Amino acid sequence: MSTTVTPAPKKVNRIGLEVIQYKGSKTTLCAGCGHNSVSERIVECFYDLGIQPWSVAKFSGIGCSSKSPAYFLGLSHGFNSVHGRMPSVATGAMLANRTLLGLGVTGDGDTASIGLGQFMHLQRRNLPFIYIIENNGVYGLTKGQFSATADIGSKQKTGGVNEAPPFDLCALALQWGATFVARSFSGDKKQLQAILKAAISHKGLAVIDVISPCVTFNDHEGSTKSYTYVRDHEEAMHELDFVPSYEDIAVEIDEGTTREVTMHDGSKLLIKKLAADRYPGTKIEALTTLQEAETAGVVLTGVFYVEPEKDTLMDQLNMVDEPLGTLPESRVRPGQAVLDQVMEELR
Amino acid sequence: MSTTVTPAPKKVNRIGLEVIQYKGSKTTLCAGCGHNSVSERIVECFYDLGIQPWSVAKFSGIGCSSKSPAYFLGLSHGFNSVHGRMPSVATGAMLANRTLLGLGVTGDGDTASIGLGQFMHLQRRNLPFIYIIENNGVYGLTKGQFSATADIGSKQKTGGVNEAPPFDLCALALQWGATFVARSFSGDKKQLQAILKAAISHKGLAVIDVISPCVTFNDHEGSTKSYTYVRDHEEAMHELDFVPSYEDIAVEIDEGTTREVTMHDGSKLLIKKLAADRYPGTKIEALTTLQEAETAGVVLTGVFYVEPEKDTLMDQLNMVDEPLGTLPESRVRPGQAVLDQVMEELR
Amino acid sequence: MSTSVLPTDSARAATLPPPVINDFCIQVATANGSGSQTSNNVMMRGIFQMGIPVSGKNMFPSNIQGLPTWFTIRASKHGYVGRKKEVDVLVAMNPETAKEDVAKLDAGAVVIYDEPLGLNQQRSDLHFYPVPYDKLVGPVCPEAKLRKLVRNMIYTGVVAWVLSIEMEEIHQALFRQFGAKKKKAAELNWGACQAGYDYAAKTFTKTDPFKVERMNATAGKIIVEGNQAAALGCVFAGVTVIGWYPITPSSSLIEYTIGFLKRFRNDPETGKATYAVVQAEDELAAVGMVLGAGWAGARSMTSSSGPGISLMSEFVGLGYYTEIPGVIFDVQRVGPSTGLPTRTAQGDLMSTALLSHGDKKHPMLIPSSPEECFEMAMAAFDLAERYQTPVFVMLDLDLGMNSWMADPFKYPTKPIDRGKVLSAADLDRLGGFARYKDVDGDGVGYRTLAGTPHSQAAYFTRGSGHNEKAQYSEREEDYVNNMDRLTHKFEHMRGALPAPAVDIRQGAKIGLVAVGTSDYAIGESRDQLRAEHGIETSYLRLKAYPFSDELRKFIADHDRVYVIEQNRDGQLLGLMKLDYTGEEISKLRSIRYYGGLPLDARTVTADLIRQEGK
Amino acid sequence: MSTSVLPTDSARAATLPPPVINDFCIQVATANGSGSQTSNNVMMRGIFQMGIPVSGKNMFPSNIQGLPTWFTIRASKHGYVGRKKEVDVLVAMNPETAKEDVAKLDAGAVVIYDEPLGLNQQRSDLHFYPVPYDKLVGPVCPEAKLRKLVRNMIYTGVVAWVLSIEMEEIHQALFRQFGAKKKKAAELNWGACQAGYDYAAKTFTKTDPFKVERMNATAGKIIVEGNQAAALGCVFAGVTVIGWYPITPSSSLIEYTIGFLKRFRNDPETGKATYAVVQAEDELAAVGMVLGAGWAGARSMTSSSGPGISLMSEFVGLGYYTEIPGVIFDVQRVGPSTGLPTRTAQGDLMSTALLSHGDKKHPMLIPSSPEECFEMAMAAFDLAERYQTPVFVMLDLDLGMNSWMADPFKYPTKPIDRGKVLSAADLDRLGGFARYKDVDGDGVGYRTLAGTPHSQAAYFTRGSGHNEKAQYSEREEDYVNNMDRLTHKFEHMRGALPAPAVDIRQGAKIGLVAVGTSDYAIGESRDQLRAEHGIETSYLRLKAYPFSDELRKFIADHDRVYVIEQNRDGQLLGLMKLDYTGEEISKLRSIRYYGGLPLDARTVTADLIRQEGK
Ligand SMILES: Cc1ncc(C[n+]2csc(CCOP(=O)(O)OP(=O)(O)O)c2C)c(N)n1
Ligand SMILES: Cc1ncc(C[n+]2csc(CCOP(=O)(O)OP(=O)(O)O)c2C)c(N)n1
Ligand code: SF4
Ligand code: SF4
Ligand SMILES: [Mg+2]
Ligand SMILES: [Mg+2]
Repeated sequence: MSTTVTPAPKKVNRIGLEVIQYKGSKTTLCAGCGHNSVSERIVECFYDLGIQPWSVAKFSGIGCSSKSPAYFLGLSHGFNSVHGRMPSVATGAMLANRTLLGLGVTGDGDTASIGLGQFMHLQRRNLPFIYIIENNGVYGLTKGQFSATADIGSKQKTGGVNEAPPFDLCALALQWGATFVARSFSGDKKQLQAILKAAISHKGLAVIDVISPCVTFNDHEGSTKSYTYVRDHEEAMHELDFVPSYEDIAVEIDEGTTREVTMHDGSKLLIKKLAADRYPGTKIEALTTLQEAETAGVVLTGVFYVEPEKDTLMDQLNMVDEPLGTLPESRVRPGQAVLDQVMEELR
Repeated sequence: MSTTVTPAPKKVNRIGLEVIQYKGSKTTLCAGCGHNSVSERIVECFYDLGIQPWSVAKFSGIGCSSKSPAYFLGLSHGFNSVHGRMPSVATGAMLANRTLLGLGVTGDGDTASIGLGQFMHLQRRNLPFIYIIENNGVYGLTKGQFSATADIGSKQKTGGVNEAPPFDLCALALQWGATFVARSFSGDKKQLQAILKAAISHKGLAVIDVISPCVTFNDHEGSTKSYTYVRDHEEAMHELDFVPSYEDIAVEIDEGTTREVTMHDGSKLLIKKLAADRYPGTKIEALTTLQEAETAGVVLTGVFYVEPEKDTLMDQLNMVDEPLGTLPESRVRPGQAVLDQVMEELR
Repeated sequence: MSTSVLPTDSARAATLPPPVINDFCIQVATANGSGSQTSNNVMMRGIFQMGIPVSGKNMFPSNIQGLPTWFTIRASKHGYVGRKKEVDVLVAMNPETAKEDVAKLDAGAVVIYDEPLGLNQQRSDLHFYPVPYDKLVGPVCPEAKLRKLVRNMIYTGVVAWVLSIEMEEIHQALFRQFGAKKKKAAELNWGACQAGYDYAAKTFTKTDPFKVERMNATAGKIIVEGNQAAALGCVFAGVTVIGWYPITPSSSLIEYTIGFLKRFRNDPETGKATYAVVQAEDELAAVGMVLGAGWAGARSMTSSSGPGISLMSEFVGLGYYTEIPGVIFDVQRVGPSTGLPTRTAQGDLMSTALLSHGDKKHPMLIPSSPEECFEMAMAAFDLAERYQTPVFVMLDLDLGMNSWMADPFKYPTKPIDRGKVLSAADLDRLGGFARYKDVDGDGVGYRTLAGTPHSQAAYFTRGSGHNEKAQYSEREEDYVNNMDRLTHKFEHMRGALPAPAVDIRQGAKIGLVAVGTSDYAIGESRDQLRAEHGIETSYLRLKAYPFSDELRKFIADHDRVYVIEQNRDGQLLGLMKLDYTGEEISKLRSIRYYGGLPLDARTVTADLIRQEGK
Repeated sequence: MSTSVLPTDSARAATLPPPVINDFCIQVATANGSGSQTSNNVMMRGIFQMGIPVSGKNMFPSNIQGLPTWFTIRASKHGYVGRKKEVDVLVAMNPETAKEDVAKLDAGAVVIYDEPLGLNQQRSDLHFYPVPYDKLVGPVCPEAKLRKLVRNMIYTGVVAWVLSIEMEEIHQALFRQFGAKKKKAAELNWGACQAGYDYAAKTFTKTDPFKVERMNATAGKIIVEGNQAAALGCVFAGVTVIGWYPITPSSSLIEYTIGFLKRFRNDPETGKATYAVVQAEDELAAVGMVLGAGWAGARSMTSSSGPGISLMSEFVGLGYYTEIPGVIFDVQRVGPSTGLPTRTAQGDLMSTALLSHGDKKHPMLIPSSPEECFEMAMAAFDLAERYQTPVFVMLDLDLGMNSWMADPFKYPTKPIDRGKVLSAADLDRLGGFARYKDVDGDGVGYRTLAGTPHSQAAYFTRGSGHNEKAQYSEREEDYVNNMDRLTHKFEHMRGALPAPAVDIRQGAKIGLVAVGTSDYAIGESRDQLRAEHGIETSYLRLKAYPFSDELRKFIADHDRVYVIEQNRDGQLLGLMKLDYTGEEISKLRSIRYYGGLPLDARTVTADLIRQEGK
């Protein structure tokens, strides 16, 4: 759709932007860090879907994972806030401008330790927002202490063994209001892409727990978040395909093996079952599935739950459609008559 | 067992104390407040079981509910801390003296809003502790705002309607490590007593969510935490009886209708089923039961889960049996030789 | 004869004391939650409507029901609306405190009490008016359930008789209070009120000297709480996003705001809200929302008190360093920790000015009247956006929750100042921008908002070190330059903040400096000092931190400057010391009160006289 | 010939500069996570073992791998171990920064670099020694995977040759570093080291003046990090409960403590722990655990840095007001907000002293050496229990994470002071107690611990108003009495805290005041001032807040007193101003550095000279 004719035509997306316009600055994370793969997927998906970068706002807390918003979507505003409290910052920003596409990237330490309260309360509000946890079971940036998602029995690089049960962030999200809940693996390019694209099309809160190994502090034997362990124990629930709303393609699906979820914006998520009947179902089914996988020692990935149309916080608050932040004075400062009326009441 | 002969013999318990010795100062809560009933049950249970008051430590956060530790067990040390952060204070105290019987009383605002993170992390640690939530769906002390346990559609006294899903504190406790999880109603004297006594005998973390109506701000029509509503919607899962370990009574039970749970200290909780097969089962069963009750609009009460023998935080930390706080200097200050050794290593 | 008037001295009883007109203090002692607020308000408004300056202060416990509560109405022909320690008329409704309340009175005070309490036995130097409430309430209130509440209205009638408050004014105040919707309740209460009045008229002989007489000092005025005034200010400031968490004495500021927003800020066409209010899970989340919203362009605010402000520490440092506008009200109560949550103090001045770790300073606006609450609420939003930083508005419980007489608020004459925000068109024109560059010499950079449709709009906000272009930097020069610019910005604010109120008296050697609600006691104290000790004082009331340069001049112009404040540690004085030279500091003296009640004039006068060695 | 020695001036190359012995600074520029720490330590220890005073400072970025890092070793025959700005020997391992690193050098400096970088092209006034690392590493390290790490050991050998560090000492240091268990790794590295040395010996002609010569200034000394020393102090203080949350630069304090506890504090009979360490979910929880544990009788502690301390604000106010012992380490980094998390500052002094809302003040101990870290850690626990209040120990990143030479720590001579705790027997004897009564005149009441088997042991702890008996109270007198006692208690501490280190010079008109790691720069600066400007100075180093009365005397005894500190806002000066009179304050001057690096002597000297108008 780009109309400018350039000497050497470059590959552009449907809004005429090149992929480089979706990139960020050079990563300062370790070579091989799972988080870098997630950044790459984000770049690809936003490019593929032709999303205007300046319509996106990026948020994070503190941690290696939380650094990553600097490494994708350089043309989007970004906010690297404080440790564990990104959800509130994002909530404020989204309320100020509901037309933004909000994308948060955080870590398991950020989310499940210091930030657990905010994470849980974010669920309750069903904020229209994509919340990605780059989950490596440790605090990368502070050099490898256990986080609250570390599995029981998991070993620290320095030898310590974790004894406390892990928080399953998908289970928490599921139970307390998120309307799109998925788990993926930073090494699973295709699945992560499909999930991300569906999340981008989702109306409410999308929580994506991405197992994203820390090569420096948690990729050793005895870790349950190492590349090897996850590769060995991952079980994808289903095969995913995403068909954006603007691609006017009639998709033929085999009703016996594939289910179609229509997102709020008309896009379609095609879910092809692999083994048992593992489509996203009710919350309690999803929870049971998660519990069973945990018991079986399986890292189950895929989309656990989708509820495309549930009211968001903005609906609950019955807000005007425009960004609150830039409403003109005439709409936010009542007139003299109103003041007079109140003064009269107080007389 | 009291051996002192008093002119007019008073009623005493098995350690020779009168019930008055289990009372606290006069309540300053509203007349009719559910919290007062809970205080009364606590007084009764500790008296009945003949627990030495000075072996108990009481903890709370901030709120009407959190005031109540002043109104029971006046001979026990008490600590009314800060809003929502009692779990950490209690954890510290219990680590300092693991021989204490720790009892926390808090509110739904204290626990589910500001304190949710600490509450959840407390579960993970399975601290030996009794954690009672006096749950009224509102912030009593700040005059009636919704808390995060208010049901969807529940009406505020001033007319507001709650739109966010409630946190089910039993479900949270269940999923993240509490080893005794129950719900009761401040108006159900017998059930609350049995549950409290069993909790006192429990080795690990016991979470008791007590629906405790706020007569001043949340007892009106449209509230789902009013006396009327709870009376109308309560469904006790089972009938409970508690047999303390020191009562050497052979209890005859009908295996068809009653199950017996042996607590860590040898006490027995007798659970007689009422309707469907609602004994405490696995976590996932309990969660399902909770979800179903929620869907059915039923306030389900009873014991959801008991795991009498799971390792506590003290076991995990492999701590000495004595209170750490009063270990003599000889056991906590290493000798000169140790210092010399370290100095040598640093040379 | 049912009043016992100085019964041991019948000679004196014969000669009535000279009348004390429009200059007394009524205290109603009740129990919390017993529903006396309406009666008290009606009483206060009745006096107010007669043109007499009044103020109403509620001293309530930190619980919901059953503990002692005292409501004090001061009527003052001089317009003194600060606290007065001496109670002239005690309405003793609470059996629990009655004895102690009576014991505290000065000789000659009035006691209106429930007859069965027999308080007249206790002292012989007071004017007692016993009222058989239980007997009176039955006939006027057939429904037994309501009697507990209606009982209170009886004393309003009795007081009206004792003090000559006109019953027409009481009637008007009462019906106004109940509003059109609760007419029936109003009728019921009016009956009780009349019963009290009639009983008094029939039974008592007036022996005390206190009474009201019509004046014309309240015409056009309003009665309002500081929190209510600040709420209105927020609404007219165009607040758009609020994150909050309940805490006494701050909750009502937000609750009033919500009330006004619902009435006046729904879009007239769609009925939709031009604002968003979220009850957060705690204060950390509340201020996080404020910063997120401020960053994305909203006029955002929160309100809290000490414990909540402490919890905001880390986030406020982020706001300072990333330069995000936001307004934070601190309605101060007595600390430290939970302290006395229903008592008043100016105890957060220093910790708020210096909130958060590391180097930083935060501007504070400090109103002392409802008018200023209204104006400064608006000013705070402008300043926050103008200077891109969190701005604190420091009220206290006394100002926020008590009832104050005020002039009607003036509609803002200036348009809203949204500060330096670049649009897409601006970016086209400029060809880019550097977020943290001091282009205009005021230390304030230009910012863009997320969503600005321009490929050069984006920048990255972070609480870590950054250069002018908002890029991550650990370079020494970048850090130092940035921090120096922040200092410069802070200094630049001095001129832009509300100027102090200064009253220089010719020849006065003594200057007084204060903030906020200390104003009322000081005004009255200055009169006392002049009248009783012949001491003339100048007075500078600061309205903001960082302090105006006028303060420096004020110190220079006086020999001794008393810094008067409501905290233990001399926090205002401390902030001044941070700014001033040894020579200037040598002139400073400290008067501190920290008992939790509103400051009163006598305390100031006595301490100053003591320090002056007189 | 592979060294290019001041090539443009062959005449000068012929006459070697006079040797500079035991007085230089080596800087190794690498990338984060490239594993150069071992090489650097070995180099530092080699010099140390030759009896020459050294210090090692790591300047690292806030990430894990790949960003520029500089490790600086200073050798100083004078015993100066503070930072020195000028680098004499650059080991340029990082291609990304090499150009800039070289550009910054003073003429005459040494550059040891990776040959392919061709740095010798850049300047002509330096001594260049190019090393073909890739060629050298192959033969000594067959396993390709390990080469990246082993490469670093080559430069150790090269530096040893260039500076004449004895290879036997390097050998010893290296094998010690790897320990008995990693002998094979040590052999491998030793090979690399030797290869470097041999290559240098074979290839280079020494043209620069820098070298080491044996001295005897380190005999018996240790090398240790401040966090490690503090950790050991905690262990010997008998710490029993720790709640913590990781944060740079504080984490290693706790991690060292855990290491020592595991080795030395498990019960010899049962093998069970006489301590409990819990990694909390955040700093609020960490300090909550500390207070809970302190309340129940444990010696409890936590450690954090700026952002974490901010999060503790509310809880610390609770600790102050309920009077609970607890030790909180603040290993300061550069704020505000996230700031520069791997840079050093003294930026939390004021906000920590005044942490939390309302009136309150907290004691702080401020060590400046490992010895003091050890001693003050122990003292902090005693003081916390003695005065029943949270005590802060203020380190900074420089002290906590860098390597310092120190005298071996002295075993404590005094038994642990557990403060005023009543046992059941005491209660029998006394027949009861009042928790908050000032029995002894020091403002400190007696407490009992939960679990004390006595019917009079219990009391109720609350952050709300209370009377002497710990009962709930909103009474003005109770509140004021309690707050006044707390003031008295705080004042009483002045005498009980570690006394300042004072060096009074006869006739000195100028006094210097500082805390913590500023000490090193100041010691060196005083020598510079004397030698270069003929200015004699006295020096008082504070070790604690509230300040000792000696400070007052010190100010009185000098004409001008420079308060030297590492923050922007003059926080130490600010705290002094809060305490002092105008006259005293008139003498105070301020020298501040806030660039994030350890303070250096030149900065102090230059600023003082400037202010002295010389
Ligand atoms: C209040 C506060 N406490 C502690 C820290 C130190 N800190 C920085 S990152 C981090 C943990 C990050 O872990 P995670 O979110 O899992 O991110 P990862 O580095 O593993 O990607 C911590 C504890 C901080 N920045 N702020
Ligand atoms: C940090 C902080 N924020 C806010 C408050 C004010 N506050 C006191 S009690 C309370 C809510 C209590 O609610 P809940 O725990 O449900 O107790 P209830 O009164 O309903 O029994 C709040 C918000 C506070 N004390 N501290
Ligand atoms: S330390 Fe771990 S999480 Fe951090 S960048 Fe390196 S690999 Fe990633
Ligand atoms: S306000 Fe509600 S919760 Fe508080 S004491 Fe009264 S009834 Fe109980
Ligand atoms: Mg992580
Ligand atoms: Mg509640």
